[in-house]
Amino acid sequence: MPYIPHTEEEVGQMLDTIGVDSIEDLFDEIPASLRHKSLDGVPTQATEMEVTRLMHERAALDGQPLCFMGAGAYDHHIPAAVWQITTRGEFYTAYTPYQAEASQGTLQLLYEYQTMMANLNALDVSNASLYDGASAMAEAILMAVRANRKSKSKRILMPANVHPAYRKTAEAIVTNQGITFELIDYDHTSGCIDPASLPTEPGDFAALIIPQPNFFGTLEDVNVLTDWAHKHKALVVGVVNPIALAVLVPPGEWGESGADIACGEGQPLGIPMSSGGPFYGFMCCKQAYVRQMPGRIIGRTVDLDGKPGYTLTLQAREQHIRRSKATSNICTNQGLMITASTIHMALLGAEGLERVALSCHDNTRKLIEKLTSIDGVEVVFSGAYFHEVLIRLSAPVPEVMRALYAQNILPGYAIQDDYPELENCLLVCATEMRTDSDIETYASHLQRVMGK
Amino acid sequence: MPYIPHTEEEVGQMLDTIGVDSIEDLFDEIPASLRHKSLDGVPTQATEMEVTRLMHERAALDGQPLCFMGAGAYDHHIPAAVWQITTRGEFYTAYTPYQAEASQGTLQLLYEYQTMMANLNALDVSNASLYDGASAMAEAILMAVRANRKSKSKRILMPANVHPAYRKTAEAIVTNQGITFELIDYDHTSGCIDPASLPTEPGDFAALIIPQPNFFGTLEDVNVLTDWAHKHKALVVGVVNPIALAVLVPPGEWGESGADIACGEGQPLGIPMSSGGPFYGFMCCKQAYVRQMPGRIIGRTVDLDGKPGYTLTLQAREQHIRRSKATSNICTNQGLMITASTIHMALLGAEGLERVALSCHDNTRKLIEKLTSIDGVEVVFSGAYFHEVLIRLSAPVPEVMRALYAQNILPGYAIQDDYPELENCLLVCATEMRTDSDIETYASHLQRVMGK
Amino acid sequence: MSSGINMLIFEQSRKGRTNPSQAPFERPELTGIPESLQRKKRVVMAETSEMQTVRHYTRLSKKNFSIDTHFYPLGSCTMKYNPRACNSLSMLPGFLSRHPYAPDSMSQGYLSCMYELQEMLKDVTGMKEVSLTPAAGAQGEFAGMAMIRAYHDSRNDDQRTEVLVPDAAHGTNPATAVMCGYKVREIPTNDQGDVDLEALKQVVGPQTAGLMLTNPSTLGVFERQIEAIAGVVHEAGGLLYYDGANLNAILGKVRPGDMGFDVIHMNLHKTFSTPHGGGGPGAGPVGVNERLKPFLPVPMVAYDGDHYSWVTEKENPQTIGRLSGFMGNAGVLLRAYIYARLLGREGMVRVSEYSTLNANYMLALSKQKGFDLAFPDRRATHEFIITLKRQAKDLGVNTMDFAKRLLDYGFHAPTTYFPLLIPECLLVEPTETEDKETLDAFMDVMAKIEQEARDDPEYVKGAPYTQPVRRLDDVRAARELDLVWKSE
Amino acid sequence: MSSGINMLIFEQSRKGRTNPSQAPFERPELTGIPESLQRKKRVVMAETSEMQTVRHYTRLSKKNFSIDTHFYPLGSCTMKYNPRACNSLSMLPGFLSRHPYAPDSMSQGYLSCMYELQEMLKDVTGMKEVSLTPAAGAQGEFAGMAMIRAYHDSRNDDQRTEVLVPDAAHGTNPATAVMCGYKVREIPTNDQGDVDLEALKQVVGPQTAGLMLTNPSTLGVFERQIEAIAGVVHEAGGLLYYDGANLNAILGKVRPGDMGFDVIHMNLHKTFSTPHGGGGPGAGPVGVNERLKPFLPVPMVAYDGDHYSWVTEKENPQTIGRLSGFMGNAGVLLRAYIYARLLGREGMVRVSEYSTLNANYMLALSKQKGFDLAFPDRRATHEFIITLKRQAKDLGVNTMDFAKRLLDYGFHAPTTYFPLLIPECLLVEPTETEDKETLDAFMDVMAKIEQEARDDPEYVKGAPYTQPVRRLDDVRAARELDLVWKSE
Ligand SMILES: Cc1ncc(COP(=O)(O)O)c(C=O)c1O
Ligand SMILES: Cc1ncc(COP(=O)(O)O)c(C=O)c1O
Repeated sequence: MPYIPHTEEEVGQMLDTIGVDSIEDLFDEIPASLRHKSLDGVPTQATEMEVTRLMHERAALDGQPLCFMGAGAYDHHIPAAVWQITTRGEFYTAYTPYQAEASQGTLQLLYEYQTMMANLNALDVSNASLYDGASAMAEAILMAVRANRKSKSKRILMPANVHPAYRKTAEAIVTNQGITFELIDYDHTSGCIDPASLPTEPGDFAALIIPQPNFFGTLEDVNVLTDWAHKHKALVVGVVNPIALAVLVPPGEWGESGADIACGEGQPLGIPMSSGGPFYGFMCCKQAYVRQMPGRIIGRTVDLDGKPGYTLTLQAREQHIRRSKATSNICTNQGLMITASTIHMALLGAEGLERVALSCHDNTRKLIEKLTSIDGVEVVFSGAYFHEVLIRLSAPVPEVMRALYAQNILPGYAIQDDYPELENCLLVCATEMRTDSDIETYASHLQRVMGK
Repeated sequence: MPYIPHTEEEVGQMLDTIGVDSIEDLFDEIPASLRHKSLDGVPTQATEMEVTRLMHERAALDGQPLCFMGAGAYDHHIPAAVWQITTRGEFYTAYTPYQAEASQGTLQLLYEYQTMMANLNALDVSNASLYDGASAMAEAILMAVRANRKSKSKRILMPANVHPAYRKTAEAIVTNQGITFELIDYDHTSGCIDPASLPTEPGDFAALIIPQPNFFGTLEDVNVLTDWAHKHKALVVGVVNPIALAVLVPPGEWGESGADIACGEGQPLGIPMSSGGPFYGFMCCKQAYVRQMPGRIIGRTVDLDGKPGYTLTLQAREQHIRRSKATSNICTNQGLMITASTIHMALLGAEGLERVALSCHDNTRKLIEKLTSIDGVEVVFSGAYFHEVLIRLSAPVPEVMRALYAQNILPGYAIQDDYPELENCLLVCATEMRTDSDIETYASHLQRVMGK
Repeated sequence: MSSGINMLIFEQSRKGRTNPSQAPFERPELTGIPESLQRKKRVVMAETSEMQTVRHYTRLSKKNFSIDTHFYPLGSCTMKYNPRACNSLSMLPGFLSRHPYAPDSMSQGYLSCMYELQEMLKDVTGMKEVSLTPAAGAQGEFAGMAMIRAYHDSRNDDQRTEVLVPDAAHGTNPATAVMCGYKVREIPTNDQGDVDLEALKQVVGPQTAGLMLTNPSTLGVFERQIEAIAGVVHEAGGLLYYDGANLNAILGKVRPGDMGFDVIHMNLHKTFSTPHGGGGPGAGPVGVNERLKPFLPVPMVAYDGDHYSWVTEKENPQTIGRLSGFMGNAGVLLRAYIYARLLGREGMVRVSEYSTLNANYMLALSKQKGFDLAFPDRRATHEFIITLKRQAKDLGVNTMDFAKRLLDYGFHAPTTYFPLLIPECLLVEPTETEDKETLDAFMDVMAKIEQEARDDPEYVKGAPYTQPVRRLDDVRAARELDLVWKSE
Repeated sequence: MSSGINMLIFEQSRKGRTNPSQAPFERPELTGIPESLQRKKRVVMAETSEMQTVRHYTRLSKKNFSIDTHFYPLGSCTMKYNPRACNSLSMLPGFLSRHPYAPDSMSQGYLSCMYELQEMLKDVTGMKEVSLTPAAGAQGEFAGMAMIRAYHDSRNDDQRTEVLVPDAAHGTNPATAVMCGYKVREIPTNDQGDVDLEALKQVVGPQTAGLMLTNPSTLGVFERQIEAIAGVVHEAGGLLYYDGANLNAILGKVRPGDMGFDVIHMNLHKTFSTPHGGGGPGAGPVGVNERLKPFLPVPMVAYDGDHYSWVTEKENPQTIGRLSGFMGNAGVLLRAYIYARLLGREGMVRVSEYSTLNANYMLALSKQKGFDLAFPDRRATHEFIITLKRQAKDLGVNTMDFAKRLLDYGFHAPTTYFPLLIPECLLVEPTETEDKETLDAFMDVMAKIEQEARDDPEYVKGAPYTQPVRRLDDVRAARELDLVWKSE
C-alpha cells in the first residue's frame, strides 16, 4: 500500500496481539450512526509518475514573468546552497525541538538566527519566527499593549501608508481584544508621515507603528517619529524590510532610544516568492520586553557536564505552559523558513547583504529614470525611496497591465483599490535581479503601450 | 574571494610561516620562460545570480519534447526520493571509499547494489560500475578474452544488431589490443540472429555477444545462441536492458548453463536521460571469472571487534595495485549513479520493476497498433519485442521528423545512417511514461504529416 | 571531533572573509537618502566562505532526530513519512517564482490546485466550505473562534462571553479563545477519558459562545458522547469547534461535519503529511457549515467551470478578514494537495486504518510488557497514553528520564507530560507509515529501560549519553538568559 | 542504536510489502513473447516501504565522510568545495530530460555550453582542440594514448612499441598504456623528485611512442626540467602525454601546451570541482596540439557563429572513435561549465595560488612540528608528502595507523602509500577552499597523534574508535569473498 509498510501477514499478527478480528473492529467506539462510507469528492489514487506530470503541467501554466512587482514579496537571488541544505531530511522532517538533546541542530541554528536578526535590527533579542510579516505586526501590537506599562490605552496609531494587507490582518487579529487603530494620514507630496502634522497632544496611546520603507516605498523620518512617540510614553513598533536594514538606520537606533519592537517580513532573506508563502515574520525587541514577546525563543545553556547546548526557553510565555495566559496562541511557527534564512544570511554575510541592498536601490533608480523618460509617466511622491517607487500613468492602469502581461512582464502593483485617491498609480520595484536589459525591456514595452 | 576563505591578514601570516614575501614566490620553481600571463579565452567571473539566469535560459532553449525515442536512453519515471537522497552532501561529495571505516555509507550501498544487480541478472557477482553501457561491453570483451582459458583466440563474434554506438565504442577501446570482431548478420525478416544461420564450424573464437533486446528492439533466442557458443568453447557476453530483465529470462539462466558475463546500460534504473550522461555500465559474471572482472568490487568482512563492515576488495585486479597488469585502467567510476540506481531499485522493488516493464511493453504495443493503422506505416521485423519497434514509413523520414519536432515530439530514432539497408525506418519506443493520450497525439500528428 | 563542529557560525567568522559570488560584485552608491536615515555601523553577521557555511549547517543538521532518520512517535504531532515528491513538485520553478499578486491569468495552475484542495477538504471533513488561509493549527483555531464570535455578533447575541474547553485540550485552545476576547471555562474529563457530560451541562448556558473539542481527544480515545455533547451545546445556542489535530485517526471513517461540529481546523502538517521543518511551517485550513460560511477568512479560490479566481472581501463582505499578508502558507498547501492526489480516496481511508492498527498494537504490547495505560479499557485511536506514575514513585525514574533514555536507543521520545491531566504520561503516536518491526523494537526498548531503571536508576536519570549534549539545564537557560551571541 | 541502522536493506524486506506509487498500478499481460524468453522466478530485490527506503539510505549517508562535512585532504584527488549551484543548475528539468539523440534544433542550449567549455579548456591548457567525451581521467588517458598511437600509425611508424612512465606515476598510466597495446618502461625519479634525465635519455629511442608525465608530479613538486624532457622525447620522435590530475596547481600560471605537451587529459572532477560522488562520475576531456587534432574522439561540438552542431566520424574520419554510447558524462561537463563561469579567468588563477599557498603553509607547519618531508628542499605545489618512515621504525606506528587515527579526530586521511616510491607516505592536498584554522587544527592533530604514538602506540594502532566500524579485515574480505547478500 502506498506509504504503508504492512504486509498481510503482519496485519494478521498484529490483530491477533490486539485480540480483534479486523481493523474495522478497532473503530467500534465510534457510534455507528456517524460512520462515513466513502470519499467521493476526493479523486482516486494516482501514482507518483502521474502526479509528477500533473504538477509539471500546472507549474508551467503560470509562466515565469519578468518581475517588477514588490508590494511585500520580492524577487531576490537565493543561493543554491540554501534550499539544498534546508531540505535535508534532518531539518525538513524534524518536529519542533521539544527534546532538546536530539534537536541541537535546529536549536543551534535558531540561536544563530536570533543573533543575526537582533544584529540586523540593532535590538537586544529576537524570537524564532512568527507566521509572516503581517501577522507579526499584529502580534507586535498585542505585545506593545501588554508591554507598555506607562499606558492603559488600547489605542494604536497606524499610518495609512502601512501595507494595506498588514493593516487588514492586524485588524482581524487584534480588534477582538478591544484594541483600536487610529489612522495617521500620509503627506500627499512626500508619501511619508509629516512629523510636523502630528498632534502635540495626541492623548494616551499604546504604540505608534512606523513602516520603513512604507508601502509607497518612501522612507519615513524614523528618528523624529520615534522620539515623538516616546515623548508621549508610547512604544514604537517598526515594520521594516530586512534587506533595507543593511543600509538604513536599524530600528534599535531610531531617534534617541530606538524603537522598542521591530517586526517585518523575512521573505527577502532567502525565501522564494512562492505565491506568498510560506514566508516568516520576524520580531525583535529590547531586553526589557522579552517576557512579553510571543513565539519560541532559544537560549544557550549548559548540559550536565557543563558543555554548552541550546534549548527552548522562556516557555512560561507560551500556550503549552501558560494556556489561556500565554503571550500568543502560536505553536507551530515557520521553522524551516528560518533554517533557509539563516543559511542565506550566513552565505551573504554583511558585505553581501549590503551589496544586495545597494543594487536594489540602484536598479530601482535606473528603472525610474527610464520609465519617467516616457511621456505620461511620472513619480508620485517626492520622498527618498529604497527599492520601490509609486509612478502615475496618464493611461488607465488596468489596460496597461494587461498589455504588459501579454509580454510576460509583471509591471508592478496597482494601488488604486487600496488607495482610491491614487488612481492609475503603479508601485514598481527592481531588485538586484533586474538587469539593465530587463529594465530596457520593460521601458520599451511600456512606451509602446502608452504610445497607443 | 569566491570559494576561497582566506583573509588578507591570514595570507600574511601564512606567507610569514612559509618564509616568503608573496604567493607569487611559491611558483618560483616554474621556469620563467613558461609562465603564462592571462586567460583571455575564459569569460570574466560571474555571480551565482548571473549564472543561474544564464543556465535557466539555456535549459529552457532545449524544450521538453514528448519522447518516443529510445535507442539506448529511456524516459522512465524516477521517484523524487532518489535524487533528493543521492545529492545529500555525504554521498555527493565523498571520494572513492579508500578509507573504508569513514565510508561505510557508500560501501554498504554498493554491496547492496551488487546484490540487486547480480540478482537481476541471475549471475553470481557484480562489480560496482563502469562508465556506461557501451564501454562496459568493451570491458566485457577484454574480460572475456582474458577469462576464456579454453580459447587462445582474440576473435569476437558480434551481431550486427548490437547498438551501433556500442560497437563503435568497443572497436575504439579493444582493437588496440589486437582483438577483432566478426560481424554476424541479422535475419532480415525477424530482425534477430537466426540460430540456424550460425556456422557449425565457426573456428576458435573467444566470445559471442548477445544483445537482449537487440538494437531493433526484437528479442534474440538467447537460449539457443548461448548453448551454441558454449558448445564451441566460447564465452557468452549478454548485453541487456535491466528493465527488461524484470520479465525476460536473465542472462544467468540463458540456455543450459547461462551467459558468462552480462553487461549493459544502467540508465533505465533511476538515471535521467540528461543528454546521455552520466549513466553507468553494469557488469555481472559467474563466480569463476570474478578475478578477471574490471572495476571496483565491494566485499563484506568484519572489523577488529568482529562486527560486519564493507570494504573495497580484490584490489589486486586494479590499476592502483597492479598497474600495468591490471584488468582495466578504470579508476573513477560512476559511483553516484549507483547510489541513485540502488535507491531506485529499492523504491520499486521486484513488483514495481515488473509493472514498469509490463507497462513499457504494453504501451509500445498500443503505440504500434496506433501507428500501423496509419497508411504508409508498417512494422519492419517480425520478431517479438520488448519496448522498441522498428517501423518503416512510406514518406522520407527526415522530413517527417522535422514536422514532428515542430510539434515538440521526438518521434524516434532514424536508423538509416547506421543501417543503409533500412531506409526510412524509425525506431520507436513507449515507456511507462507515455499515456494513451500521448500516443494519440503522436499518431494524429504522424497521420497528418504522412497524409500530406 | 573535528574543529568547528560545535562552534557557532560567528566563531568561524573572520573580518575580511567574504563570499562574493552570492551578491552583485558592484557596490553602487546610496543616492538620495538622507544621512540620518543611513546605517552607520555594519551589521555583525557571519563572514564565512561558502564551504564553511555549507559544512557548518550540514553538520548541524546531523545533530537532529527527524522522520527521515528516526522513529518519532510524538503524540498529537503525527510524525509520519513526508513523501519526497511533495517536496520536489511543490518547489518547481513555476510555483516558486509566482508572485502572490500575479494576475489570475498567470495563476490558473496554482489556483486550480488550491480550489481542488478546498473541495477535497470539504469532502473529508463533511463541511460546506473551506478556507485554506490559516498558517497553522493555532491560526486555524483563531479563525474558527473569530468566526463563532462574528456569528454571534452578527445576531447581536453579545452575552456570549465564555468558551468551554475540556481540561485535556491543547494549550492553543484556551490561548486562542482569549485572543478572540473570550473567557475560558474548563470542563473536566471522566475516568474513561470522555468529557464529563454532567459537568458540561452545568456550565453551559446563554453565556456560552462555544465549545472547543478535539475528537479523538488528546487522550487518545474517541469521544463517544459526541452527539450528546453537540446537542447540549447547540441547545444552549453555542457553537461547536473541532480541533483537527487528530483527524489522522478518522479520515474516511467519520466526519466532523457529521458529528455536529460547526467549524473545524485541520493541521495539514499532521494529517496531510507536510513536513514539520523543525517547527513549521504548517497550514491550518478551516471548514465551516452553512451558517458560518459568510465569515470565512479570505482569500479563497472560486471556480466558474472555466476560470479560477480569488474570493476576497469584495465577494465576502462579512469575512473575519485576513490572517496573513497573502494566502497563508501556499507552498505547504501545495504539498498537501500533492499528498492528497497521491493517496486519493483509497489511500485516505488507509491512513486512519493503519495508524489506528499501529497504535492499538503498541497498546497491546504495552499491556503485555506490564506498562500502565491511562485508559486500559478503551480502544486506542491513532495514539494512546502510557502513564509511568508507578515507575516514578517506586523507582524514582520518571517520564522525562524514560524519554531521554529512549534517545540513547535511537528513538525519539513520545510526547511527555501532555495532556496535563494524566500524571507522568507518554502520549505515543506511531502513525501508519511505521512498520511492525520498529514498533516491536520500541516496546522492547521501553521494557529494557524499565529494567535499567530497576537495576540502576541513577544511570537512567543521567541519560542521554549518546547525543551531542547530555541533559540540558533548562532552569539556567531561563534564569541566565543567553539569547544572542556576543563577541567578547 | 535504533533498529535497522546496520541492517542491509534486504534484511528489512518482507514478502508482500510493496511501494506501489512508484510504478503504474496496472499489471498488463506480457503478450507475444515466447515462454522460453520469459523470466520464471521473480527477482530478489528489497521489498520495503518508501519511508523505510528513505530512512535506510539517509542513515547510510551519515556513515560517510565527505567534503560537505569534513576536511578531506586526499592528495592527488583535489577534494575541494563543489559549489551547490553546479548541482541545481545542471539538474534543471530542461537539461535532465534532453534525449542524447535530440536533434540540434532542440539542443542549442546544451550544445552552446559544451562548445564554450571546449573553448575555455583550450585556453586553460594551451592546446589547439579539445574533446570532452572521455568519462574520467583514465578514459582521457586512454584517448590520449590512443591518439598517440593513431598518429604513429598514420605515419606508418610502427616500431614505436614502448611508452615511458615515471615510477611515481599513477597506476592508471601504465594500465592505460597497456590497454593501448604498448609495453611500459619505468623511468626512475631522482632524489629531488624530478625525473632522472640521464635515465630517460638512456631508454628513449625509436621504439618510444611517448612519455606519460604528471606535472606537477604526484610527488607534489613541479618538474623543473620539463623543457629538457620534452626536448629529449620529441627528438626521439616520441610524443608527450600530460596527466592533468594536478592541473589545479598551475591554473593560469603555466600551460601544458606551453610546456611542450602534445596531448593532455584533465580531471574535471578535480580541477573543475565536479563532485566525486563516492567514486564518480568524473569527466576527462582531452586537449591536443595541431598534429593530433584529426584523431580526437568524437563527438565534439562545432559552432559556425550562428548554430551549434555535432562533430562526428563524418567530419573527423581519422578519429580514434567513440568512447561511450553518447557523449560521456554530459551532466558532469555541465557542472564544470557552470563552475568555470562562476570562477571566470580571475577565479581560475586564484585556484592555483591559494591551493599552493595552503600546501606550502602546511608543509611549513609540518617542518615546525618535526615531521619528515619527502622533499624538504622543494616548494610544495598544491600538495606535498610527509613520510612517516621514522615513526614506523621507531614507534611501530605506521602511516595507516596515523590515517585511521585521524578519522577519530574528524579528519579524512590524506592519501596513503601513494606514490609508491616514498615509504610510509602521506600525500597531503588541502585545496584552496580550506581555511587556515582547519589547516592549523589538522597539523595540531598530527602532532598529537605522534605524541599518542609515543605514549601508547597500541592505542593508535587500534584506531579508529569513533567510526561506525573499527579497523576492517581486508585480508579476510579478499580471501572469503562475500560480494552478494544471500538470504539464509
Ligand atoms: C491538539 C492540538 N491542537 C492544536 C495544535 C496546534 O497546531 P499548530 O501547532 O499547527 O498551531 C496542536 C499541535 O501542536 C495540537 O496537537
Ligand atoms: C595522477 C592521476 N592520474 C590519473 C588519475 C585517474 O583519473 P580518474 O580517476 O578520473 O580515472 C588520477 C585519479 O585518481 C590521478 O590522481
